Amino acid sequence: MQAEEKFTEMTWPASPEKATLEAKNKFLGFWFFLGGETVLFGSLFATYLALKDKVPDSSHPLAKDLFEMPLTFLATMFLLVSSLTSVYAMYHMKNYSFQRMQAWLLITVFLGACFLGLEVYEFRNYVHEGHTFTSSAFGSAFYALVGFHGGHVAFGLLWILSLMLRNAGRGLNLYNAPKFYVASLYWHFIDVVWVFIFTVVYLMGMVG
Amino acid sequence: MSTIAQKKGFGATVWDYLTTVDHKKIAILYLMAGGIFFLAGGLEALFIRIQLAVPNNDFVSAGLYNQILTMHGTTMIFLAAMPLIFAFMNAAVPLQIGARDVAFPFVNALGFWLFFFGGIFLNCSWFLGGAPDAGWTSYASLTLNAKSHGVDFYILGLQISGIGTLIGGINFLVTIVNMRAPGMTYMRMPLFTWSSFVTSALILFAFPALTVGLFLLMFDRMFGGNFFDVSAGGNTIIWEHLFWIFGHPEVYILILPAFGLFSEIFATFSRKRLFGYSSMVFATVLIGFLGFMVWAHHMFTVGMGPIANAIFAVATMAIAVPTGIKIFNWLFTMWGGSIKFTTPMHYAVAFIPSFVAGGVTGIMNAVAAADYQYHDSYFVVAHFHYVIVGGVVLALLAGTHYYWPKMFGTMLSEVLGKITFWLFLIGFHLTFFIQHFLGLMGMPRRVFTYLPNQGWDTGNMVSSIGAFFMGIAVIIMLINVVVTQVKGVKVGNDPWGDGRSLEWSIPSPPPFYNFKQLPLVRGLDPFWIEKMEGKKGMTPAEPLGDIHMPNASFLPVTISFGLFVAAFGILFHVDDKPWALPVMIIGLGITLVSMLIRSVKDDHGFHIHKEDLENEDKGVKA
Amino acid sequence: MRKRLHKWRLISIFAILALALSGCGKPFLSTLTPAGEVAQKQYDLTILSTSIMVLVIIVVTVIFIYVVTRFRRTKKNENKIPKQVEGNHTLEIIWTVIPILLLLVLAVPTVSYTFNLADVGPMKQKDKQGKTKDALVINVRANLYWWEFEYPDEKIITSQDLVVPTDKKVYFNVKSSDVKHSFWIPAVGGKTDTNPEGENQFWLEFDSKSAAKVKNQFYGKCAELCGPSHAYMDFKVRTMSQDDFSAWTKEMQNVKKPVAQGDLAKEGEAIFNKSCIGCHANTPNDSRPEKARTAPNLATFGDRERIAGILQHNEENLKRWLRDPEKVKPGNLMTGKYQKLSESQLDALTAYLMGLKVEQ
Amino acid sequence: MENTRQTSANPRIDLKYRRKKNAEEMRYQIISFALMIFLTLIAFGAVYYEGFSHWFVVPFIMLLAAIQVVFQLFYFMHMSHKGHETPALFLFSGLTVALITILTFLTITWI
Ligand code: HEA
Ligand code: HEA
Ligand code: HEC
Ligand code: CUA
Ligand SMILES: [Cu+2]
Repeated sequence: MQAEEKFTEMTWPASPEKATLEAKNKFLGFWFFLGGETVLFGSLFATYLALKDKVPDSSHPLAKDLFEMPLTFLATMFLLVSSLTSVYAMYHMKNYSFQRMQAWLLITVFLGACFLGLEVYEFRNYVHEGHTFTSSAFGSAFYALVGFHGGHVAFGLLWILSLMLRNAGRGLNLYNAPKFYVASLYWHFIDVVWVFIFTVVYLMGMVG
Repeated sequence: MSTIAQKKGFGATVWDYLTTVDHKKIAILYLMAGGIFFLAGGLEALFIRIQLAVPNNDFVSAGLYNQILTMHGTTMIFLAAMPLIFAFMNAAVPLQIGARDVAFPFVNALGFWLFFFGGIFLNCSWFLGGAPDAGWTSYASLTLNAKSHGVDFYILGLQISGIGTLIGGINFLVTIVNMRAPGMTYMRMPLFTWSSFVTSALILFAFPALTVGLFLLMFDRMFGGNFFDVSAGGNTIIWEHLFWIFGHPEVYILILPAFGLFSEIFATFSRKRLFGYSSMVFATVLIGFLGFMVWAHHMFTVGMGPIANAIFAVATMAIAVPTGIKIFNWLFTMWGGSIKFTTPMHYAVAFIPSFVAGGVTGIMNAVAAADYQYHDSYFVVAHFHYVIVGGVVLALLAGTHYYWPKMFGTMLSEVLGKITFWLFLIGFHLTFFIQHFLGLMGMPRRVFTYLPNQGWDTGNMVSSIGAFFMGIAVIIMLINVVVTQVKGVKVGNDPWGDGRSLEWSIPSPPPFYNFKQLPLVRGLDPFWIEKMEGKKGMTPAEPLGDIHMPNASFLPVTISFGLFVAAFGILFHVDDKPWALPVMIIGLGITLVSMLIRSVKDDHGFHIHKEDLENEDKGVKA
Repeated sequence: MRKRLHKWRLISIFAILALALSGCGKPFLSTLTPAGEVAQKQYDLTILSTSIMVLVIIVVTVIFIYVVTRFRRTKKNENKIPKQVEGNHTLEIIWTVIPILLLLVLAVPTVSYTFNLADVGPMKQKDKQGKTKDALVINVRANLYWWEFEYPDEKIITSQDLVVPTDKKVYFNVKSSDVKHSFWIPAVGGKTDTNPEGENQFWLEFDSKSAAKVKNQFYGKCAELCGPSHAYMDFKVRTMSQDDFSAWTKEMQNVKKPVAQGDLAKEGEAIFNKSCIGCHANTPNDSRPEKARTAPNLATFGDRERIAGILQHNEENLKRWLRDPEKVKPGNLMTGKYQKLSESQLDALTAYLMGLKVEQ
Repeated sequence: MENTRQTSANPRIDLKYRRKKNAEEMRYQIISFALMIFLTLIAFGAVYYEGFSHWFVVPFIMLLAAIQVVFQLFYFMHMSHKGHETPALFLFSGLTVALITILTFLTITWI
């Protein structure tokens, strides 16, 4: 089976993520999927903006009462850096150095997990302040958008982890290289969404 | 691995279809499932028409009527029309572009089973406390107010089948971009392939809005969300926007493949190349694009204000231009041609005036100030049945007759086919033409009955009689199918004699690998070109070699089935049923384990060896 | 040949039907018999757009018929291979440009009328006391299967029957207190949705001549699916001259507490005050907040055209309604909210309710 | 299907050259990462500073976000490379639909 053929640095193709037809299909199909995800998040952003600060009465906290800069900044840094580390992983994938790729992916996963941890911590704070999913339309919209993104992060973590585990024993080949590549695309996309979340939800929320 | 088809037992055939990843078999699955749902939706339509035949009728009760109405619309759109379109896309697109399968055969099967289980789930509602009853649009204020679980079935059922549709759309996009045979450039693709491409793109961008809308509604109804709860700051117009951002493109998702099918049929039976091919492609893309700019024309009366109404009105009208381009191109395809009036051609020809009548009432609806009168009246019902039945359903019936030989290797009876056609066409106009006037005379839609002496009695009676013509037509078509399959007379590669595109260059039904050697495409209508040069078939673009094929798999069924089970758990957890949570966990478990197996177990497919292909040649000759 | 005949026959049947039908439709209900400025404008738009559409259909049909008759494959030319024409730029430009022109003709009045029908400037001009300066404003509140009409400047409330003066613009503020409904008086003008999250404004004008032809009564409908009894969520519109209308508002304002006439009615009053008054008010100047007004105001019940919007207004039907409202309007919100009524109680209530009149 | 068809006809091209190319690309990516961090800092700073008016800050940080996303798409996700025309077309189409959605939700959702 050529897809599982062992390669050397010399024989490893320049664009392993697109070297076979299956890989090309996967690559393109995933981009299309991201196009659809854009609309999905667009709808959630739209809903959030329409329902921002819409609460039943004044006892409910509003955006400007809730969001705190240090936490958001830290979370942003975790995610941005994890984007860079996954770029490093793909760099090593292209150079056919499997161990280094795995290492960088591990760092990526670790950073992603830190981000998630922060998010959980943050949500718990909000719940204490009376800002829950069921407390107001604002709450529902906030948790739907940010939670959906968080869900994507969690899914990305599991995905990358399972790819790492599944292929730990057999190294890179043309069958799994596209999978790693696509997973990293997904990771970047999550980052893109976060850039808008920290801008539109948090920063704009703090501005009022 | 021998490729020679063997006679199989019934059980083996069923197992074969349950595990198939072959686009041609998936096409048959879509055709059967979509067909059954069409019968269900049609039966519901008949109940609607019986109830409305006379004033103050009590054939069904008010609550039941709303359920029937909702299920009619939902079933027809999501479970009949779309899957039937997917049936023809699966049957024809890979063949038309000279591919051996779609880009992701496994995903293709998964898409079907998700749709199927979603549809079954939705229909389970009939037996579990009542079907959804808030209209196919499920406006949020009414759905939040609905007491029964019907709406929950709608939410979860559509969510499951919607995922199936979405991945199906992505699959076709990739297939068309990446899998075209050598020489099959974009501007040589048959128009059905083009329209499938644009339709898939519309699916990709429209369905996420529905997904989000359904999620929000699910959270509101089942998990205490407040998106649409006005007293907690929510807003129900959000649902309306999300629904129509999906819903308007959806109607073009339905009609574009219909346009594609008719383009093939007009060209074939006029023995002429499609007139204005490039402007047809352009118009298709333009309709797709404009389709995303006009959704708020369903919301003129909501109170968006005159500026928004005016913008959306004018944007909507613009769609008449590309659609007109198509209509005239079809007329001029026939102009100077040699028109053979086969059954598919009957449908194609009847489609033109029927659809134009529906399209122009669409433009009338777009006149925002006047739409305040038409909206939610039978005028709108007439409009959309004219475009849907006069466009989409006629195309599906035409496609069934046209592609039957390619899918099954037998030819439906032309005599019965034409009887079906005439009954259906007459019934269709009888049913819906008069509804324009009912609407203008003040009859609102979605009423389960009406009082006498409002001037609507005759019109409704006529309309109901028409529906029964359609019912008889459909039954005759079923008879046609049974008779044809029992007779089982086999046909050759090009049973219509005038085939133009690649699918007619290979046997009917094609071998499971489609093309022994990928064909070389030398222009638009490649098979026609070869025929005109006196050749029997296509020139191969590659030497005979091993063919790589995907493995069959049962996992698509289990993944979908898991979601089906989980949906019951989610739905009944609201009632604090003790078994709900376990059921949900078990269902999701089935799905996740199946997905895990899929991702951990490498699936490299298998090869058909060159020698076997050669042997088969000899076997056929011997 | 036979088939073609068939088609022609069909078309002519439709043509005749169309003619027969367009003239008909009931004048108190049909949009084809416009009875006011708004409906007239919309009717004009309908006629304009229909004319354009008929033109389009004729053009298509003519080409269509020519093509399918002229270019059939016959035994004689069975093997003919037609010329494979690629296209024709001139033609394609023609059928791109002409529709654009037709649409422009349609788009201009569309935009202008859309703005015109949304022009509710006068209702926004308030004087010092917060009253509208010189326009009649009516607040319409849609509820599950019944309508409330509040005249904020006159401080009166009525239900089910909308009372309006003719020959002047009436401005409406519409909203819903539960699910979405839609307010529609087909003969007088298009519909406007009543949303739960905000108010919509629009105007209508009731033409006295047309009103006279229909005995001053138009039919109104709920035009948005709102539950099982959506089909029954009708209301009636009573039109009168401005003078009569002024008189009517005076009478309404002067109603204090209804006085029951006769023993039976007195008995009914007692029952009413015990079981019904929690939901139903019996004076037109109900000062309770909207939320508390959960049932139709019955102050003018005796003057109504219909019971619960749909039943003929007579004692028999009133008893039917009170006995079991669910049978009349499935899913209505009165069912089960009061104790079972005996036949004698029904008689008493009927006498009382039928006596609730404002007009002499 | 010929899932074994290779795109690079001769993968045994100059390994050194490819290494260099990859390293060069990596350098670009680090630069764009630095810029992204920088833009993020400015955005947070602009909000933290409180001296600017609301009408300036909101469009300004939106612009920064947009620039940052372009970096992500074009450098991290390689959309600048060739072979990404179709992905770009579809991503931007999706973005268009998303933006129209957001625009309408900001303008005509509350009546
Ligand atoms: C296949 C489905 C389909 C198709 C193709 C269309 C096509 C069109 N539809 Fe329709 N529509 C529906 C399905 C469809 N619709 C459904 C299901 C609903 C109701 C949903 C619900 O509420 O439940 C609906 C409702 C609907 C409304 C909302 C009405 C209301 O509720 O108030 C409007 C308003 O603008 C509208 C407009 C249009 C227009 C302008 C077109 C155009 O695309 C038509 C273009 C075609 C032509 C115009 C004919 C050919 C052109 C020429 C011959 C050229 C010359 C023509 C001119 C110059 C006019 N449609
Ligand atoms: C693809 C879409 C589609 C199709 C094909 C149809 C087809 C038909 N529709 Fe449908 N319709 C809708 C989509 C569709 N409809 C939608 C979206 C709505 C709006 C719903 C809403 O308001 O929410 C609607 C609403 C709607 C109404 C309005 C109801 C109301 O507002 O109260 C009516 C009324 O006449 C109607 C009638 C019909 C009829 C007579 C057909 C006929 O063409 C049907 C012809 C088919 C048959 C007659 C099948 C015959 C079947 C048999 C003979 C059964 C044999 C049985 C077995 C073997 C089991 N439809
Ligand atoms: C929930 C409180 C409630 C109570 C208690 C109640 N009703 Fe009603 N009533 C309603 C509602 C709501 C309607 C409107 C029903 C509809 O049309 O869907 C209505 C309608 C009516 C109507 C028809 C109104 C019209 O304008 O045509 C009459 C008459 C009536 N009620 C009488 C009574 C009497 C008499 C009693 C007491 C014995 C009573 N109601 C008790 C809620 C109530
Ligand atoms: Cu209220 Cu329909
Ligand atoms: Cu539409």
